Amino acid sequence: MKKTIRGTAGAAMVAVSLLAATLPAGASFSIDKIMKNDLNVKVLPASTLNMGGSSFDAPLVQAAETQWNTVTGKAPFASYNTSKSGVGRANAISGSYNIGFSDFPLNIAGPDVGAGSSDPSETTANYVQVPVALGGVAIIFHFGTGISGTTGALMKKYPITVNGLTLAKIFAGKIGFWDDAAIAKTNPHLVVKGKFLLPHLAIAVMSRTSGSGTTFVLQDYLNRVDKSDFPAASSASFTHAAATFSNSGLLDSGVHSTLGAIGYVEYGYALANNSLTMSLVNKSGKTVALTGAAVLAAATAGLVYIKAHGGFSTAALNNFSINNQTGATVYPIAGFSYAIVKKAQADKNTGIATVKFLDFLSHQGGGTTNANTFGQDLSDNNGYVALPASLQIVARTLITGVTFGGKSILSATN
Amino acid sequence: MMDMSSVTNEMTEPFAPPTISIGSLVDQIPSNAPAETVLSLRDVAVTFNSKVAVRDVSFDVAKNRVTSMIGPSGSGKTTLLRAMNRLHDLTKGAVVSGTLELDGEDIYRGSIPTTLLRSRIGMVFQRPNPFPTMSIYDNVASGLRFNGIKKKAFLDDAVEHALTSAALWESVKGRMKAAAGTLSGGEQQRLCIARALAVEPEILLMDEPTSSLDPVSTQHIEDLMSTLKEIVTIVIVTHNMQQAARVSDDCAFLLMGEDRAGELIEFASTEKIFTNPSDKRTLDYIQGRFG
Amino acid sequence: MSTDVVELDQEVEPEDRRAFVQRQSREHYGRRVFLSRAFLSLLIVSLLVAFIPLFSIVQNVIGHGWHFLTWRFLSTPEQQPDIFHQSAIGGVSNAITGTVLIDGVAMLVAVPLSILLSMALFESKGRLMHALRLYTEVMVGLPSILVSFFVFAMVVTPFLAASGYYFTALAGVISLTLLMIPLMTVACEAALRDVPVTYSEAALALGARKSRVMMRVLLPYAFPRMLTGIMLSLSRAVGETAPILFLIGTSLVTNWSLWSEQTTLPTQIFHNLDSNNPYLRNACWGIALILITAVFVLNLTSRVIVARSLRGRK
Amino acid sequence: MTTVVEPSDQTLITTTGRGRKPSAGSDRPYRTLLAIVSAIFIAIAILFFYSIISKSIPGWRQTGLGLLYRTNWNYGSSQYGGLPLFVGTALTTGIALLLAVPVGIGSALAIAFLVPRPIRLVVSSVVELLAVVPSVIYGVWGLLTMESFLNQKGEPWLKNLTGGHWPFSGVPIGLGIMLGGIVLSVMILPTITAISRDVFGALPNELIEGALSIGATRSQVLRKVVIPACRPGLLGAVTLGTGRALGETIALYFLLGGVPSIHSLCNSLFCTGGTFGSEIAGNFGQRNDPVSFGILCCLAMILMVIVGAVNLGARAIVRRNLQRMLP
Repeated sequence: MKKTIRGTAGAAMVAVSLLAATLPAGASFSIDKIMKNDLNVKVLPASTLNMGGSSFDAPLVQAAETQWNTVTGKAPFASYNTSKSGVGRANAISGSYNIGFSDFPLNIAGPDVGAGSSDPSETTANYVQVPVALGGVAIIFHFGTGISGTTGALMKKYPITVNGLTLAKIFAGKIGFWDDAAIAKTNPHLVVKGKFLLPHLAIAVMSRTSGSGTTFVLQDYLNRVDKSDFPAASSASFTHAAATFSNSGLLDSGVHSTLGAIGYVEYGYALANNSLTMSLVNKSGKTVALTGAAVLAAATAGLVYIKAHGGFSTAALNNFSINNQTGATVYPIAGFSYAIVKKAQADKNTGIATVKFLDFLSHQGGGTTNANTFGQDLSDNNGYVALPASLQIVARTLITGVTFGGKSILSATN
Repeated sequence: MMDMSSVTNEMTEPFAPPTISIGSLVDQIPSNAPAETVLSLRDVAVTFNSKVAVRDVSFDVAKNRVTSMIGPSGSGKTTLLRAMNRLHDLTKGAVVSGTLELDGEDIYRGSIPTTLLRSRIGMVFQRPNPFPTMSIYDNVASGLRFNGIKKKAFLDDAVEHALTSAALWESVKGRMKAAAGTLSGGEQQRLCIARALAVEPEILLMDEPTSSLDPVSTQHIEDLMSTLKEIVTIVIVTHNMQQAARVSDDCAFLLMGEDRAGELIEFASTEKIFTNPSDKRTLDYIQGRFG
Repeated sequence: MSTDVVELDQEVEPEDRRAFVQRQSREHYGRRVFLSRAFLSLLIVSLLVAFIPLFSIVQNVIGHGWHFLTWRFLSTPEQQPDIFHQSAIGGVSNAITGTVLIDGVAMLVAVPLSILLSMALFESKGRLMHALRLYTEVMVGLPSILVSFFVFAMVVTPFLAASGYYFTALAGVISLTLLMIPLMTVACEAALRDVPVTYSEAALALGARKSRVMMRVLLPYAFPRMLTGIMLSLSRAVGETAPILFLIGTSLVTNWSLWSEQTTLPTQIFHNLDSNNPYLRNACWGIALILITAVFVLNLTSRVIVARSLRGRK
Repeated sequence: MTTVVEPSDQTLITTTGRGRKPSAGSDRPYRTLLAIVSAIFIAIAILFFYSIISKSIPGWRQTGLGLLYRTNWNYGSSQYGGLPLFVGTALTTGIALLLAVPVGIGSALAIAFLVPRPIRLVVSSVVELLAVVPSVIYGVWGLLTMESFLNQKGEPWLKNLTGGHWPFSGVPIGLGIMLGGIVLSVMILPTITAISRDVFGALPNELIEGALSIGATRSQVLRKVVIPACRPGLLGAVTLGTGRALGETIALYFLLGGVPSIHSLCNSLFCTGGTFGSEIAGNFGQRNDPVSFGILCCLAMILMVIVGAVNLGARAIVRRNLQRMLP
């Protein structure tokens, strides 16, 4: 399994180089400069950073913390507080976390900053949101012993495939049974002599509790394919869920212990657990299985889309999504996970530590020695797809926006 | 069969204060007529965890008479009394040896089940112990109900009969549904007597039944006993010699021996014990030399 | 003689009545004994049923937990595993130091305050003090998470967070102190009230001041019971998760600072159980075994203290 | 819990008449110290209630009384209808009581009256130790042991029992109201057993002997005399257990899953759910502004009122009962 990821990452590097060539000259840092170790991490004031939030980011950030401590010889971190995106967002705003992590940026779902906020002067523009991890959402399901023999063998050979609309109807509770005609239509190999092989089994939708970033990414996708059932994306739990779970582990075991269950977990989680995942029909009408390459393809296509819609600008937040991109190899449910920090840092030393770590986290150094192993070099070991190089450049631009006393911290310290 | 006319007359008439006056001790002692034995004790000993509490007691309890057990504290009166309806069965490490026969049947090794035995040998305790959550009626009827008797007509009749026998009927007949706790201490003790009588025991054991009562209530209970013995044989433990002299026909005197185990010193008619005891220790006790 | 006769004739002969009752008793005896045995068996069964979950908990905690009782697990700090090395979870030394630090400091603060408060409650009368006593007694039963709200709203937000300290061991210490004080106060006051009135009256009759009576008579006599109450409160506080979970954060390094984030044994169990990693979840058993041992040791020690002191007294 | 006559009333008078009269100011530092300590704690007590109530005001302002009756609860998406939480709290506590009360009182009877003395000590110590097992450990046991048992054996069996009809309809997931209720029952069982045993132990022996001496069987003594006489004390024990069940947070956070629609909550006990405690534990981390923290404070306030009332009730019952039981 690990090898495949490494392979994927290798392929990604090629793709990245290609993509980098197509990028506009607007970015102030070149890929060459990143590849050289220009992260001057030795110049680091003593300061403790609080971090936490999305469970999706947890393994990557925690690995990066350990690596950071090795590279810098300092241990300025309290550990990553794993919970869910909502917690990361909330604590980034309240200041409890110096860096909060969320699978969806501020102000996309819920009035985190702005309308519902207590301080009306607070807006999303006061925050910098840096994409730090890339992943897809795996659709998992369970038939248990309900399926065996020919059907089981056929299912192993040809993964169950659904299109976006069918998936939306399932999660909206509109399609109640596995032998529904809509499911049969996208699984012709499971139709033998005009009879659909999937059993007449009720579909039990398993949902995360509210505040989950994974839920947001999935609902954002469902919103794009079925506006009538999902008029807006949110991180709230699915209304028709048979059960709701507070984390992916519980949801996974919930799915695997329930006949006819369907659920969703992060790509890395499904990978680590070797879970059976569904294939999806993407926007271009192609059936795509969930792989690292398919997620990377989504990101690559998504970046072009984001760039075309104003880049990672807090003014054009709604175009941050890379769900439902066009392309033959694109897996349609994917998203970045974001690090959220305050734009104007209150404390100089904390500010320096914050931007240094963010920069470290969002870049690759090559990963050949301790000294040049950065955050994104740890991706493949932790079940992520490394950020495309173009995005690494974008990330640095974004990090440069973090200021202390009106001056960019990163520019000042590099 | 006994002539019950005097008793039934009293039952039907409203409760009247007892007419028997309390004269000298000797006046009160009835004549010593020959009587049928209902409970016989032969070499009865009680040990707790192999420590002897009472040893080798033998005497006969005569039918329709009041037998009292007297003696200083520690002489094993109550221990002996509790052996008579097998209450020691509850205590771990208690062993009753010897023979206790009820109507010729061994109560420990015979065929009488303990629960049935206890409804044939009832008991009244030092402190009134009515069931606090039950009404007066339910308290009296409880024994019959425990024994499986459910017929309301019989219960009503039995409750009235038992309360009348306990000289309580007149004062409570209007408030049978009232909680037992609303009665005074003396009334509560008479309620307990009625509760014991309702199951029609052959013997009623009384363990210092007046020790927690005031003098007036005590006198009520004592007066009651002389009528009660017409229908039930009574064994009473008392620390009060005058009481024993007033109410009992036969008397057993117990004393703690050298090894702190209670022994039966003398058993005779109450008249003999209080006028002409054969043992010097009995005389000393009666005359108040110790105890 | 039949039942009918008894029903119809109010004037029943006593001997008939007795015969009737005894006959009825004998008739019903078999059924009553059967019912009695059935009921008593039901009670024994319920006792056994009550022991099933206990047995299951003990069996699982020990069965799954004893592998973790290695020096390595106890002496290395927690480590966050990456997704392909899910078993690299480290140990619990950070949680052990955190627990000792937070519970230790909280106890040091709470013990003198609780004893003083119990003395105040013991000595005083009046409506206000009655209300205070009611408050302490009610606090004992309230959900412990409420203390967390209080500390967060009254200490963390206005003071600590304003200086940049959002998650600190200090907040946890304050929270546990506030949790322990009612428990300890109620126990200590009960201990003081347990001292026979004659003792203090004798001392007062000799002309002693109330403060001397308290120091020389009441406190020495009540001390063993107070100590028991303190140990029991401590054993409860050690196992508490809710009042500190959202205040102390987590720490992957072993340190003794009150101003840094800390992990305690219960919060580590919470975070491990909340994780997706099966190895972290399984390690909950190991931490639970350590925690449960600590709680039981504290609890049993206090029982021994009480048994000893009472033996000397009677 | 018994009230003891305060010695201070009489003793104050006796001290004043002594020959060696203590000087008036000699006790002053002591009294001042105690007064200061009392003042501090009175302040803390006031602040405690003030903090929760005042911080909940933005929450109430946001939700109005709808928090008490509306049916949509989803903290993450700012839907604050608390009815599902009331239902979840009632259901879990209800299941817990249904299981724990008969078993708890039954085993207390067994311990007090049936078990031989040497074993009795061991058994009751074990029960008391169980009462101090931290709730997070019950969470571990519930999630890692009971969850799979319920999911694979318990819930399918229950479902067969009613043929898949209410209250055991729906999908047997493991996690949910049923699991929460069962683990809660295990948590409150030691409390109920230990207090009930104390109540039985305080019963005067004469009542039992009185019943035995009129021919009651042992079970009749227990059923007809002991249990009715101890009813107020048992009620106190059950009420204290209820208080613990209502206020549980951490364990239930793991065992209940999350709050679904009220519709599915009413349909099946297998469904996931939430209580006031579990939702506070699950969302405390998400507080970021006075409103979202205020909503949590509202939940805390509701929890405080419910549990406080239950505990005050228990306290009153147990006190009165102890006084009544002394003959």
